Amino acid sequence: MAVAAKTAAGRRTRPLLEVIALHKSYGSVQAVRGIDLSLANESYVTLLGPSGCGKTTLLRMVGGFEAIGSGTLMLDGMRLDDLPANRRPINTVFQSYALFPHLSVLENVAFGLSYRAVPKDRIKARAREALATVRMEAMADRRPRQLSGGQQQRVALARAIVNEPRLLLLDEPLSALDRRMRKDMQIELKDLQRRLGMTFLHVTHDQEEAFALSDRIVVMRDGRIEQQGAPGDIYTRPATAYVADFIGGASCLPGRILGPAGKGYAIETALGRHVVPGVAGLSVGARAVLCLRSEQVALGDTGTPAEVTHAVYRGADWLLECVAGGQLFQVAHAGPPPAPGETVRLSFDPDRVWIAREAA
Amino acid sequence: MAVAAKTAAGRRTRPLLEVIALHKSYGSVQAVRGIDLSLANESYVTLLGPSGCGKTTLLRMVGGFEAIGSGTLMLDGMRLDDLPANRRPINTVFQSYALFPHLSVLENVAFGLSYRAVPKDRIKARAREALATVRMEAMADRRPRQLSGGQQQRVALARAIVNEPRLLLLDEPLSALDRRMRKDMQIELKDLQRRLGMTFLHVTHDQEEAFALSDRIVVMRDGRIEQQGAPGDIYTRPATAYVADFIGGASCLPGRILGPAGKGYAIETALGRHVVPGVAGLSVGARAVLCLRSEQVALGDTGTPAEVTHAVYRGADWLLECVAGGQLFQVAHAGPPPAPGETVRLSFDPDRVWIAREAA
Amino acid sequence: ADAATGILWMTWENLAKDDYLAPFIAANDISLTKTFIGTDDEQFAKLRAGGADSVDLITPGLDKVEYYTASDLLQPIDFARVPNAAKLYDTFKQTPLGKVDGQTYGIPFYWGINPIVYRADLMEAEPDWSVFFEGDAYNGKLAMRDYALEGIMIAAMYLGIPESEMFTMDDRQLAEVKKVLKIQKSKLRTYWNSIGDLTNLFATGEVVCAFSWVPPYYELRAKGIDMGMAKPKEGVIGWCDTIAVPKGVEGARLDAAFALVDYLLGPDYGKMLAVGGPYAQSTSAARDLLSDEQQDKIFVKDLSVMDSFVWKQNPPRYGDWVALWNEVKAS
Amino acid sequence: MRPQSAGNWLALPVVAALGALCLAPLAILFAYSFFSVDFVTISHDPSLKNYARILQSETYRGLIARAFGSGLLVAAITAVIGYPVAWFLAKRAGAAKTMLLTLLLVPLYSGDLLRIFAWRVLLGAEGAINRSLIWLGAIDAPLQGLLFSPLATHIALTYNYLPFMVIGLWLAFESLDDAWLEAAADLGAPGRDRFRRVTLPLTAPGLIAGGLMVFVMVVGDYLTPQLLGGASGVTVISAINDLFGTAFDWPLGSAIAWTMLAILMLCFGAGATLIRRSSLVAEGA
Amino acid sequence: MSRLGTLWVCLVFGFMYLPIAMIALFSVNASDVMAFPLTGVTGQWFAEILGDGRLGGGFLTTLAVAFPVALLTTLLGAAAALALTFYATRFRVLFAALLLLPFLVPRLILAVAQLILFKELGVSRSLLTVIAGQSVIILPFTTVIVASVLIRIDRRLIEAAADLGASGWCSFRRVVLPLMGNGLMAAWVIAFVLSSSEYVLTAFLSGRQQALSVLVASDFRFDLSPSLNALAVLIVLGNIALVVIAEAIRHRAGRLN
Ligand SMILES: Nc1ncnc2c1ncn2[C@@H]1O[C@H](COP(=O)(O)OP(=O)(O)OP(=O)(O)O)[C@@H](O)[C@H]1O
Ligand SMILES: Nc1ncnc2c1ncn2[C@@H]1O[C@H](COP(=O)(O)OP(=O)(O)OP(=O)(O)O)[C@@H](O)[C@H]1O
Ligand SMILES: NCCCCNCCCN
Ligand SMILES: [Mg+2]
Ligand SMILES: [Mg+2]
Repeated sequence: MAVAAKTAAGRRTRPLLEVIALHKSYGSVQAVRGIDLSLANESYVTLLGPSGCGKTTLLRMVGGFEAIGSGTLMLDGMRLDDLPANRRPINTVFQSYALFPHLSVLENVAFGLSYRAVPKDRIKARAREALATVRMEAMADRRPRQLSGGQQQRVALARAIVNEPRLLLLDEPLSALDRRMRKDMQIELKDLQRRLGMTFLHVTHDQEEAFALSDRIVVMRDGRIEQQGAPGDIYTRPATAYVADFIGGASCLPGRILGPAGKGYAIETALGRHVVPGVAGLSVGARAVLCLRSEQVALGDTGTPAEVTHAVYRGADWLLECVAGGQLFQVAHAGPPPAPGETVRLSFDPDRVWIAREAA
Repeated sequence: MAVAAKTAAGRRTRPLLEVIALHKSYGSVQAVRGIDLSLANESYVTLLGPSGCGKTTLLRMVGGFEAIGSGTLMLDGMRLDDLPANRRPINTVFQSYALFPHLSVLENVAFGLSYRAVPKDRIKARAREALATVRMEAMADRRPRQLSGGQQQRVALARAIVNEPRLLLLDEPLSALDRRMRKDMQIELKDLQRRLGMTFLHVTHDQEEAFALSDRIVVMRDGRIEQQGAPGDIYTRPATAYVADFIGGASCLPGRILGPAGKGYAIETALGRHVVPGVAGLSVGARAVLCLRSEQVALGDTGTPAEVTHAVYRGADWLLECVAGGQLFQVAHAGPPPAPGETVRLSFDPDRVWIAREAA
Repeated sequence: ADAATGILWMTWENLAKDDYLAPFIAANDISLTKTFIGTDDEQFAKLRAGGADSVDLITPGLDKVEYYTASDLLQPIDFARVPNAAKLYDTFKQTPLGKVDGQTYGIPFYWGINPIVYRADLMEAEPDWSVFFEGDAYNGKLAMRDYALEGIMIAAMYLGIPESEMFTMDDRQLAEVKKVLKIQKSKLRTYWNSIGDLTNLFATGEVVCAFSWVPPYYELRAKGIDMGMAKPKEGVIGWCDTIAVPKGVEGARLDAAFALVDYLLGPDYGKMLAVGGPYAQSTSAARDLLSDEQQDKIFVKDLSVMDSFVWKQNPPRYGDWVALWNEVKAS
Repeated sequence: MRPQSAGNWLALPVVAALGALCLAPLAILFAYSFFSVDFVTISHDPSLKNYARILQSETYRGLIARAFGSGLLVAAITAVIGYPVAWFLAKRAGAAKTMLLTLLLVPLYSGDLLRIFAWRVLLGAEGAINRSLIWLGAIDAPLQGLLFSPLATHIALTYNYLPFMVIGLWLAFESLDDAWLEAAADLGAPGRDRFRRVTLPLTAPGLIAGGLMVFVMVVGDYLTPQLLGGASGVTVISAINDLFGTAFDWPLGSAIAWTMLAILMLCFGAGATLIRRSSLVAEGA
Repeated sequence: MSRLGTLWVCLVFGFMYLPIAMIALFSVNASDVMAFPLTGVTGQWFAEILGDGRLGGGFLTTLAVAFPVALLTTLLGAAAALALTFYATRFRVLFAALLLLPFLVPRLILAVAQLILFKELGVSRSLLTVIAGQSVIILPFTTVIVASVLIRIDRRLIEAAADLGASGWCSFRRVVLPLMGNGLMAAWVIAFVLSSSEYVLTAFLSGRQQALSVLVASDFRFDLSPSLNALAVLIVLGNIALVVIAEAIRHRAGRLN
């Protein structure tokens, strides 16, 4: 009893996956250049980062398809290095799907189940359930090439989740789906992860998806991790201008720290001095940026004058681009948009904006 | 002179592409079931629709890769039927990229230019420019398999746009790109289309993308067109519950038309009677739906009581799910969210919501 | 200079060694191309299918000439242009083989016997045909030529069927033959197909005794292996190859062809063939130029040996013979 | 581009060549197969006698069956031996690939006959293998059955045609995408199953192509059995050769040839269906 | 797996070179009988072969046949494979059956039948008839090889090429052709091997010029001279040298790039 309890506790506290100082090069291309990451058991972690920053490479090393350049991978406290892909309790939704062309949709999904302790007569039924989860039960007998892009992607998803692995790697698993279907799939994924206590490492380009699903978001840049944290932290308290800009597209106004003030710092910018909260550890005189998100900037009768240069319809509202002091600001605006060329006044609430480092 | 003017005028008014009663089946699967569509010259049209609704199939018929089931395609007033793909002044960004594995990135992009009236010595330079447009100039000498997913997609984009065709077909050309890169590419595409007077037919799952780029949005469903119109029309005046839900995810409250009233109709719903504008042609007693978008519903001290069931973080705000009268409502809420289980009051401005048909 | 007349001779490789022909080439303005035969039958098939006229001279077995004449592939020999033919041994002058209506189509050219050759160092006593049909001592160490005609002739000789009946055996006799040939097969290491192959089998010790041609006997003795050659009392198979001129060869090529025929029956060639082969020419042209020993080697010292030969003939039911032979091999 | 008409044009020269140099000769043979022969005269009275003779002859039926059996056996052996080699060449050889492929084919240039005699030196009673085994003390007396036996024939046939199988398979492996193997590994399939469930079905076109070539060449090879097979080295082809050459029974020879042709065409009809199936599979790429 | 694979490949290559090793051994063995025990070393056989103009001529004749045959059958085989797969003709099944025919007929019989045909047409035997006859029997091999590559080429690439304006021919030249390169190379090499080792058809169809395979076969009939071993060793070594040179050139070209 005591041992079991201890193990359970150990399990709960020990991270499921630990990535330590991981590197990988393809010839002269350094795809991953030193990643340290630890995934708590039963957590949902998403990986965000620009095209080509090394997300797929990282996932492929964890999955066991790419030899590690240098560094260590530990799963459940054990080194993964020598474990071949098929012996890792990990499944992957591949960015390129990699569906078996010679098997039907159902056979594709059933493939992995023959390697789990699933009774033979249950395999087809389980595969059908997984297909139902991705709304593909009607196409069980088709070949992959008879499916549309989004349908193929859903089969790839079903093929991985049906195995209920300890760790599920998802490489842009919903990119080919329409918004509604994507929402449905997000709910299914989250539900699956909670119900079965799986751990997900999910690459996505959709920030809403990242926010909706994740316990933690990891932002990558150029083969490194730029920042990681809870979704709220990443959004409201970005560590660097890069993160602020990449996540949610903040306008970053460069400035110089004058010194600690209030809950944050006093900062001098082209648009005047402001007292604003910010990342810890900025010293006096340091260069930093003031991050303003489009919904944090309001049009009004007072504030900095700015010229509207562009208005983009977004359905629910308009996104205005305004220039003030040579700096571009994005403003979310619900009403009918001012015409380009018009002058407006911009204001923000200093307590809701944020000061971030200029660079990592 | 007179003739030239007439032609120019003719060109301006005659649609570039006309799709008439187009059908296509694969065996027993009816992928496209009667599409009529006309693309004005120099317009930007996006195609939205759920996975598997026939978007790719439509594009493939226009491009000349799939034989027409039945119906007609006219380009510039001439039948396309017998024109082979390589003689159509059309280029395509394929959903599956279809990059040539044996050619370098640069050679892939230069491929089509040798069939245009481009001087030999300009070909490489033009290809490099196109690569710069998609931010891929640094990888000109790589092979496609040495690229990340998003990088491959950008090469596919460059390979098509470099030819500056009359009509460009884009099948989810930005799906593998991160938000920032996608924004940049959207701007480049729009710019290209305007500058060169091209016509774009663009399939996307990203509604923001559709709103930002399009002159017209075509919503497909099950091989048919459900509604087409300007972005604002589609969003604010959806014809059917399906469109209202698919675009922007409105909550649709079923009801019965009591009769014309004000600028719209009086409608009876589970949450009472309302007078609200709506689609033309609804008769008294007809079943219809009241469409409420998340940003049109506000939390307040007055209004219909509802129970909060779920709150999803979206960065800029929270999306609340509330149940009132057995009906699910989505509410965009900027402040800290009420806890699930709490009771709130929902209200909306009757002039800003909309009545749509129950089905097409 | 005018181009030399070119002629093509289809023949066995070791009859057309360059040095055998050098005097002829030197004396005539003729360029000679040789194409080599795999088997007699291949030669016939090639001519029969492909037309005769692309070759100027061929080398069919005496018993096979009939095939060619029946297929109308040959022209008669013009003896006026082959003075050396006058020196043909009587046997060859008189043989009805190679002739139709008194005209000669295949002129005998050289001849010999097909004896049993064996490794004297590995065998107790000189064998006769019975070694291929009785006893166990040499099981798996014997070889037989893969050739229906000779294979069946030997079985017939072993069974004591006289030469007069041999080529016209009836069903009952053929059934006997089949039975003993099946016994024979069980004793063989292999059937051989070319004499080079058999020589190799003797040399490597795979085979100690075989129905053979003469060359391995001399060749291997020259290498120091103690070889024996047996001429079984039941009968020895004799053979003779002819030289023949296909139909359609005419003009300068015909002249050149006959010049070569005459040379082949003459003393220069005869001597070289006797020494190098060793084989006997069908004429006496070179006989007196040879030592006794050399004459003995090629059986021309005492020509009466020819009388004991069983000459090969064409059995009328040859198709059945071949079928029988294949049946035995496939059994 | 109209692929169908392009296809017709592409097929045209091939059809012309085959029509003139294969179909026409075969038609002649077909006609012969109904004739009969009297010494060297072919009588042009058509009859089915030759075919009746084949049906009745245990010998010819047996030889045909044996040829097909050998063809299948050697195709299977070369497939088993060649499969890992082809895999290695396509997936592991890297830069050495072309060189290894050529080195695999180079022995074929030494000529059939010479190699057959080399096998005799290897397999003979006094040959290299027997001597080595005796020297090692593995045996006391030479193994007679190594040479002039079906074993010797099949060793040499395997040797002769292995490179063809490897080439066929290598091409199939070249177009096998590693992504599918990765996916199978990801789903837990151990190497054995990745092979059985993914590699094998996806390289089936190569297996069929290679198998076809090897099968046909083994059926047609009479030299190797003749020179290495011993007293039982007869094959249906050498029997047909005998009929054409020795016995001058072209009609019966033609009839046997056409019988084999008919059976083979049936087999290949089945094979072609398989190829078509597996090519459907392969197009999924 | 990889190590096991390497081991297996070594074994198989060992097997492939076992007879070659024997041939090499006896090409320098003093005795002219190919049998153990070995009797001493000699260069006699190589001297003999190098001094034999007849075999040299035969070698050239073989090349004069094998080069055109390999070229012709690779081209025709590629055309046939394309007509079977990529640009499938409507008569595909019939066409495939026709292609298989020469595969299925014993050589000798086809040779006889072709000879009859040439006779009827009044065509006399020459290297041209050898080339024609060999091409027909080798064609199915090259077709099968090229087709097995074409089957796996992604059709979407052809669509992409057409989309970019490439006509059928252009998309063939710029996309299909480079992607079938491996297959063409393999087909050419196989055709060359088959042609240069073909004996039966060559013997039947050739006129005055004799290819090496025919000469070697007739030499063999009478005496298995070890000089033929020397010849084989020279051919094998020559080929290996060609490979090594080609590799070296490729390497240098690769470095320059
Ligand atoms: N070769 C085929 N055989 C049978 N059905 C097919 C084939 N290709 C497509 N389909 C079916 O036709 C329908 C339309 O496919 P299409 O690819 O046009 O969809 P789509 O709108 O592009 O979807 P997505 O957004 O997922 O790419 C789908 O239901 C698909 O399953
Ligand atoms: N085989 C390869 N050879 C050389 N470079 C490669 C190879 N594979 C990937 N790369 C490079 O490594 C970097 C990281 O690639 P990776 O696929 O991990 O990116 P990613 O973050 O998944 O991008 P995306 O969002 O576009 O899929 C990229 O710059 C890519 O070009
Ligand atoms: N050295 C040449 C041997 C020729 C033997 N000829 C045998 C002929 C049988 N017809
Ligand atoms: Mg990626
Ligand atoms: Mg699609």
